[in-house]
Amino acid sequence: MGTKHKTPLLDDLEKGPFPSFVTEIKKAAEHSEYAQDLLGQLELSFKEKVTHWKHGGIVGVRGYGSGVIGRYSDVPEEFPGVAHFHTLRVNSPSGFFYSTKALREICEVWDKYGSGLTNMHGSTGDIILLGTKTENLEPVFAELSSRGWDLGGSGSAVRTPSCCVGQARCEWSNIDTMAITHDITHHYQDEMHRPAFPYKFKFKVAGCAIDCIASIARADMSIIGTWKGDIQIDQDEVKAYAAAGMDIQKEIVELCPTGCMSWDGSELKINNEDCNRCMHCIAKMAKALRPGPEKGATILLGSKAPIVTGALMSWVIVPFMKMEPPYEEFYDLVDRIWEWWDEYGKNRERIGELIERLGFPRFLKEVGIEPHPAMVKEPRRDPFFFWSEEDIEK
Amino acid sequence: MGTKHKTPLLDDLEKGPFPSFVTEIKKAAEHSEYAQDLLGQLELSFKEKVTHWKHGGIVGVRGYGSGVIGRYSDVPEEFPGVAHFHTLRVNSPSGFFYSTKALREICEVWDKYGSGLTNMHGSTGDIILLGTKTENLEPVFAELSSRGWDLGGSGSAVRTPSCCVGQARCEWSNIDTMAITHDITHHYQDEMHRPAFPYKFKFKVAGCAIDCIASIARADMSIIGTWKGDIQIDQDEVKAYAAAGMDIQKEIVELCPTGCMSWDGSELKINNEDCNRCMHCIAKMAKALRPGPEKGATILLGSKAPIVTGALMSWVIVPFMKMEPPYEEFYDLVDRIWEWWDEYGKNRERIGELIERLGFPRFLKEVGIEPHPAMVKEPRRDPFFFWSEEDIEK
Amino acid sequence: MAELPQRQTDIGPPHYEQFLPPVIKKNYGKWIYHEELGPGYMVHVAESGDRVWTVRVASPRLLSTDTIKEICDIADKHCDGYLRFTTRNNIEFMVDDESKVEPLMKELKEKGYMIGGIGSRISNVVHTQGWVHCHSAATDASGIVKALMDELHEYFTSKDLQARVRLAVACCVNMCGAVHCSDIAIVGVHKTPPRIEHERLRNLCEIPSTVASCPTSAISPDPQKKSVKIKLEKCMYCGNCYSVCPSMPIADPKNDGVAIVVGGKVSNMRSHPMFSKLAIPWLPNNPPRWPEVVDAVRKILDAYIADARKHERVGEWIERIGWEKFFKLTNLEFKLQHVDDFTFARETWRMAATFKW
Amino acid sequence: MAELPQRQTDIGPPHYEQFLPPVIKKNYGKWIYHEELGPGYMVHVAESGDRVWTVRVASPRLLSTDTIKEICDIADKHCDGYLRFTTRNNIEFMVDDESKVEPLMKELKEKGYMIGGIGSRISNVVHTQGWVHCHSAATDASGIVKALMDELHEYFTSKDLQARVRLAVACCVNMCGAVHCSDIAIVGVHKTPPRIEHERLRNLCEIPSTVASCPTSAISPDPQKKSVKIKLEKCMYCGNCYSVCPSMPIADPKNDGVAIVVGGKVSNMRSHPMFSKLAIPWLPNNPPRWPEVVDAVRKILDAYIADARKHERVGEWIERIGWEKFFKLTNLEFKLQHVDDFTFARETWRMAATFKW
Ligand code: SRM
Ligand code: SRM
Ligand code: SRM
Ligand code: SRM
Ligand code: SF4
Ligand code: SF4
Ligand code: SF4
Ligand code: SF4
Ligand code: SF4
Ligand code: SF4
Ligand code: SF4
Ligand code: SF4
Repeated sequence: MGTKHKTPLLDDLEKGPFPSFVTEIKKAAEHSEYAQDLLGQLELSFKEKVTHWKHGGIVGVRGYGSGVIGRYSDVPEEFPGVAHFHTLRVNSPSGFFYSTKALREICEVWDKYGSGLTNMHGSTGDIILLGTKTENLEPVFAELSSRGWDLGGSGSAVRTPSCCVGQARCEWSNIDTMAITHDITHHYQDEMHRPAFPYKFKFKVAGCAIDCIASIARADMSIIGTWKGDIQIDQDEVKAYAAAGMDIQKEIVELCPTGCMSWDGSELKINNEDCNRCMHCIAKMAKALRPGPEKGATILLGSKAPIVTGALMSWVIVPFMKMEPPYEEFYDLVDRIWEWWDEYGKNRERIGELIERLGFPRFLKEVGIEPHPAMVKEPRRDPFFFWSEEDIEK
Repeated sequence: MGTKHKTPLLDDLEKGPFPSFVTEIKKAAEHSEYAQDLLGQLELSFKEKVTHWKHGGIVGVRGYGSGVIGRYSDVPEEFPGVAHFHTLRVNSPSGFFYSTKALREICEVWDKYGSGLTNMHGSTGDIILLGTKTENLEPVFAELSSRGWDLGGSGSAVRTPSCCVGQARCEWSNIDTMAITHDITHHYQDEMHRPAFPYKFKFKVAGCAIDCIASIARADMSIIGTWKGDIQIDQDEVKAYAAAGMDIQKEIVELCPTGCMSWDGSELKINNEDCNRCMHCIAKMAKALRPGPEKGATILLGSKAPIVTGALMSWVIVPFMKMEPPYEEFYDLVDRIWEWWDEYGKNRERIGELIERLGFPRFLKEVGIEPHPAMVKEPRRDPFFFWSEEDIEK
Repeated sequence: MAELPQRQTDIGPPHYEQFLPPVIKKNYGKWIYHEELGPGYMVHVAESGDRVWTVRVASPRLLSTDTIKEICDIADKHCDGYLRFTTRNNIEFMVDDESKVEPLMKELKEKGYMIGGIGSRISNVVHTQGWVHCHSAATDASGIVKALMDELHEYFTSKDLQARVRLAVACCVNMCGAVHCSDIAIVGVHKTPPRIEHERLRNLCEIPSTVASCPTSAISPDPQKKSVKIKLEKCMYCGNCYSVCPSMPIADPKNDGVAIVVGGKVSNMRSHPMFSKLAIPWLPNNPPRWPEVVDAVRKILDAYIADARKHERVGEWIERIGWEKFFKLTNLEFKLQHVDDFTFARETWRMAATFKW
Repeated sequence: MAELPQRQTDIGPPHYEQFLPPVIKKNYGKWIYHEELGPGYMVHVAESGDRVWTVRVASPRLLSTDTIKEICDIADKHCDGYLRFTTRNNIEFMVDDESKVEPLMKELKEKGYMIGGIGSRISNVVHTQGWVHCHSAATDASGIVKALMDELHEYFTSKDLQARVRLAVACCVNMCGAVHCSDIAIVGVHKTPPRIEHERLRNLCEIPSTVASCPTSAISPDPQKKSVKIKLEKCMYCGNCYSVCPSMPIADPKNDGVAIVVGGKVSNMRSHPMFSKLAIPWLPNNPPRWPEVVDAVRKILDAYIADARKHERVGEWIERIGWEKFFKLTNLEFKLQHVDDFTFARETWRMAATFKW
């Protein structure tokens, strides 16, 4: 095979030090017609400055409403290899660890039925198998699922949960992010594969407030590990950092957002009552400081991209929850939230948008969550608020 | 005369160290039936925990649409003295300075025709003559206007402008607040007395960012003095403050919001490029520091109380304007703003609310004001914005 | 009415210059610094070397002409016949010589005037009409101010605070006082929806503007009754409909009361101006002395006094410690009502995993 | 299809445990600290004394199976057959002995892999499909990323910065990347309204949901045409209608382009998470290398490098100096488009008299 289209514009992107996606497509084009025509169509887009994909149609695998993104070329005559070019979203394992054996198996299937192109990974965290035709969807699914793989979410469903590396390789993880993510994923298989929600729902799990999975920006529910109790200080190690040249006053104490630290040149003190667990001091002095003893998670709700009324970040709805199997309290909460969303949510209305439309206090009341100052940056300003019957004197 | 009603609840408020408004009403009640019945009705309100005033009717003086607030009792049989109890808003002089002669004249008129009760001053800044009946309005107005006084604003009109004491007694005033206020008031007599706007429009003038007239919270247009150029430092006086015990590092340098100051124990340095003219250092070291040389004002627009969509503070629309007679640039700006408000404003829609509804960029464009970063705390976040024909390639 | 003098219109207020004390007039725009000499007096120094001493006294704002005449007497005696009011309704007497200060202050004290309010203290309470003159009032204003200042007067006359603490009272959410940007403020609130007097409404009110007045769109036309109806669960008792249509009275003696808001400021010093935020959604109207309200203000003030740093306004203090800590230190309950669901609610939610236990 | 194996459903992803390198599995949850050893490798130390060295390499994310197989070869050779991807799509190779690091890195370098991205640097660019696979794209994503990283690769491989600078690219305002909370990000934007294909619309789209899709209520039904119409002056080209209704294409090669947003962050370290804000409303699509875009990012990055303090993220830097200074230092023009008029506009206006000249 080889490249059958001239791609001068794309070729330019093979130059330069950073690894080139064009080279990747060309590699695949060596043995895939899909990839060859993808090159061609992409060159056309680069030339014309416009996409050549049509609005996706509904395609999928039997019994599932999700996991496949349908995609058709608007210039199929020119590029028949991408006339259909659907992607499969394969649910990645928690933490994105792989054995080479498993990866090779996926490659094998994909070389057989698809373009030989992937995204490792999609922004949500799926393994994206990039481009095949409709009739190959079932075979790919059969091959993969028989080897232990399943599809992730798409459409108005639970989307593939993802997490930071957590306790697998990080000293700061207050929760077992990978176990939680795995459990959630398996708990909600039906909700993931058969879209029945008003819109998508994403879970992301981070082990601490550093949030290496960006959960606060892009998960309808963000689960972020935290602790209660005092930060553990090893004063000798603190001194070692100082001796090694760290300006503890300037780099640590003065950058503590709550101003709860002090350093007299030999002892580092923390007024833990005022600490908001931002992780700065701990991250900068990993050997000397460790999170406090009582571990759990803060549950936040609602983040999403700007469409329609502006981007949201997740905000606190449960300040502290133990996250231990079987996660009953957690699943119970999620179920109550979904019930409410299901009752009031409009089509294509994310949970955060719904709460915004109907009011956060109403959400709290109807879902049965106690108000807590941690939920707000500040209380309301304008004195316009509601009372219930029981608050009124008749 | 004397008190004709029993007022046990109000009497309690004659006790205690702070001057008592009840005592004031009683004083007036010595020679005014209005005041007597006001006491009676007020006692009733204290007892029943409810106002006894009816929604005001439209009353006023001939040729004016404003300056009088109509007020009627809902228990006129019991308290005939307050059956009508209208207030007159008399336009105070800039800066609230008075000669005793002038004050006595007002008292004389008010003793003759009114309750003998006043508010010095109303929240907008008027002299409030508190309570008289409809037929007395014309006489009060004739007596006062013949002595050089006029009514202030009410209704959908320019409201009585007011200002801080400014250059009359404050070393920091960058503009002549009293002269400006006086000029605006006289410039807009017609707009003040004959309501023709969508809603009220308030001007308030402060000499510096300390804003002793609270203009930023309660003026549709806030004029706040400021400067360009370097803060003037008298290093000897700085040292004198230090010698007198001021901790310059802690009280000044560390509280500077922009972090643009430094103090090495003998010299105070200011990186004026970074100063935002917050006035902290100047106010705390009045002898040592003085505002920079080029004086003018920042013009801000839009503050108001929370009804209907929430409180607004005024925000910057012109970063710097020289405020010197005849204030042409200023009046031209105001006229353009009013024209726009007049064209698009709904009934009872303040200028700030209108801008919010139609969009600040649109306001800037249509009123002809150049965008400037000083107008915003931060640029927009979501990338949803408009382009004009001239920005588009056809 | 024949004896009435010739009325004039649109003459505007008299020119301020005629009301300026000579020392002020002479040194207008030429002041170079000032010094606070005590809780109630200060001196301003001019380039010329001239000085003006100002003595400030409290006023209940609601003044009888008798009292005004009395202060005129004092000003005539000590101040060449001039005086001024401050933007917070205090009275200022100015003299041009140090020797005149003492006799002035002596007489003021003798006559029972309360000297103070200058500097980092509690100055007069900006407030509104209340039951004295407004139809819209959910509480009284003057009564609360008196009760409050009787309790806090020492912070006017002598004790100082970390910074100015500006108090304000507004008798309804129209907020004619500067409640929305005050350190600690009180606002009259309703707790129940307006009642519709259909008969009167038909004649008195315009239906479209009544419907339009409601910020939550709770009001809709009721064509059958030729009146309007209210979706009760949408009403947050703002009373704006009543402002527009008198046939929708909202006053309800059993349930009207006050809310306490805190942390607002106006000055740009150090920090930007701040809106007040809700601290206590509702306290009962208990005239004549509103003990629950006075207690609550005291509690908040005490927490501030105990914990704030020098020069720190209430709002700056709370921003530093965080609202979760504020509720802890003041021992106030955090309720559903504190959680914003109005126009800009979302900017108030804690979009961060960081907060204090 | 007879040869196909038995399909299974709802089995979920395989358990992660089987994919953990032995040293990770053994010390799971028992790590006590780590050290950054260079731009592209670090060591984590466990309670047991065990260590794991991680070497990170860049990836274009769009990977051919050939490349995946190649990295599998490397992992087989050096890492007992395990590897992982990071949340920003880099590839991580882990070894359990210091002696294995050198040979691993050597082979990676030989094979042309770019090692780096750890610590206060620029890591991989989170991005989206673009013209490679999406119908919605106003620009390409992979192309911009490649052009950008060719320019900035030194900040991946060697040079360090005051803090992490997270870059992201999204090809339309759906923002499948984390653009809305990135230090410097690029988002594809349209500049002209969608065109309505009335014929197709009738059959393809639901009118009510199409009307409802518009955030600015620019769309209304057009009963005559049995289609919809757009109030052009209300359209801000978000493309949401096109997401809902394929017969309203919005792509416009002449006017599509990208916006640059800055100052967002996700971590709660020191400061709370921040949204990105608009820095440049529009730059043209100039494939293959988008020189204007690359220049602009460079300009912003250079201003950051020149002025920010240690540990300060882009957003923290701008918060400290103020946006007015940001525009000055970057020499970017402040335009009408920067002034917010969307949902939460008012919270962005400068309600203060304090700003920098
Ligand atoms: C593949 C992926 C981008 C990528 O290159 O990685 C992607 C691709 C699409 N996204 Fe996305 N989104 C992807 C992650 C995201 C994320 C990030 C995340 O999940 O962490 C977001 C932002 C977070 C959020 O959910 O808000 C995101 C926000 C959107 C939105 C806006 C939703 C909103 O409520 O604002 C849309 C529009 C829609 O749903 O109609 C959208 C829609 C789409 C569609 C389905 C286009 C459409 O309108 O139908 C894209 C299909 C492209 C294609 O042909 O392959 N995508 N999308 C990501 C999924 C891969 C995976 O499963 O791993
Ligand atoms: C007398 C005064 C209160 C006082 O005790 O000092 C006052 C009294 C009234 N105000 Fe006010 N306002 C007064 C200053 C203010 C201020 C403060 C200011 O001007 O600095 C405000 C807040 C700033 C602002 O303008 O937003 C204020 C915001 C309102 C509002 C809310 C307007 C809004 O757009 O949010 C209303 C409601 C209305 O206009 O319908 C209102 C309406 C009223 C009415 C006319 C009641 C009504 O609904 O018709 C009150 C008449 C009371 C009476 O019977 O005497 N008053 N009002 C103040 C005027 C005295 C003067 O002229 O000097
Ligand atoms: C007389 C008056 C102006 C007037 O035209 O009447 C005035 C006069 C002065 N103010 Fe003021 N302010 C006056 C109302 C205000 C207001 C408006 C208000 O309260 O409604 C404010 C804004 C309050 C706010 O932010 O909420 C105000 C905030 C200040 C501040 C800033 C305080 C802060 O920490 O934020 C200063 C500066 C300082 O003293 O450090 C100041 C400083 C001053 C100085 C020192 C200015 C000077 O050099 O003359 C004056 C000394 C008097 C003093 O200490 O009270 N003045 N001052 C007002 C007296 C009101 C009263 O009777 O108490
Ligand atoms: C491997 C990875 C987690 C994973 O599950 O894959 C990871 C791993 C670590 N991160 Fe992270 N972060 C990873 C994505 C993130 C993200 C998410 C993102 O970029 O989308 C963030 C949030 C970025 C943001 O705020 O916008 C993130 C913000 C941080 C920070 C905080 C930086 C800050 O100044 O705000 C630290 C703390 C520090 O190093 O001081 C940190 C620290 C760390 C540590 C040191 C934690 C540890 O002890 O192991 C890890 C070292 C690696 C390093 O320096 O890159 N990591 N880190 C992710 C690597 C991505 C990559 O390939 O570059
Ligand atoms: S979010 Fe916290 S626990 Fe997770 S990898 Fe990052 S630093 Fe570690
Ligand atoms: S975790 Fe953050 S808030 Fe807590 S002590 Fe450390 S730096 Fe301060
Ligand atoms: S606002 Fe400024 S100029 Fe006016 S009185 Fe206050 S401190 Fe003086
Ligand atoms: S005026 Fe304010 S910002 Fe300027 S130097 Fe003084 S304290 Fe700093
Ligand atoms: S605050 Fe309300 S009740 Fe009080 S005077 Fe103003 S409008 Fe009347
Ligand atoms: S009180 Fe306010 S919220 Fe209630 S119906 Fe009237 S206008 Fe609407
Ligand atoms: S950002 Fe837009 S164009 Fe890019 S993949 Fe997502 S939906 Fe498609
Ligand atoms: S592009 Fe967006 S704003 Fe324009 S019509 Fe479509 S949905 Fe409305």
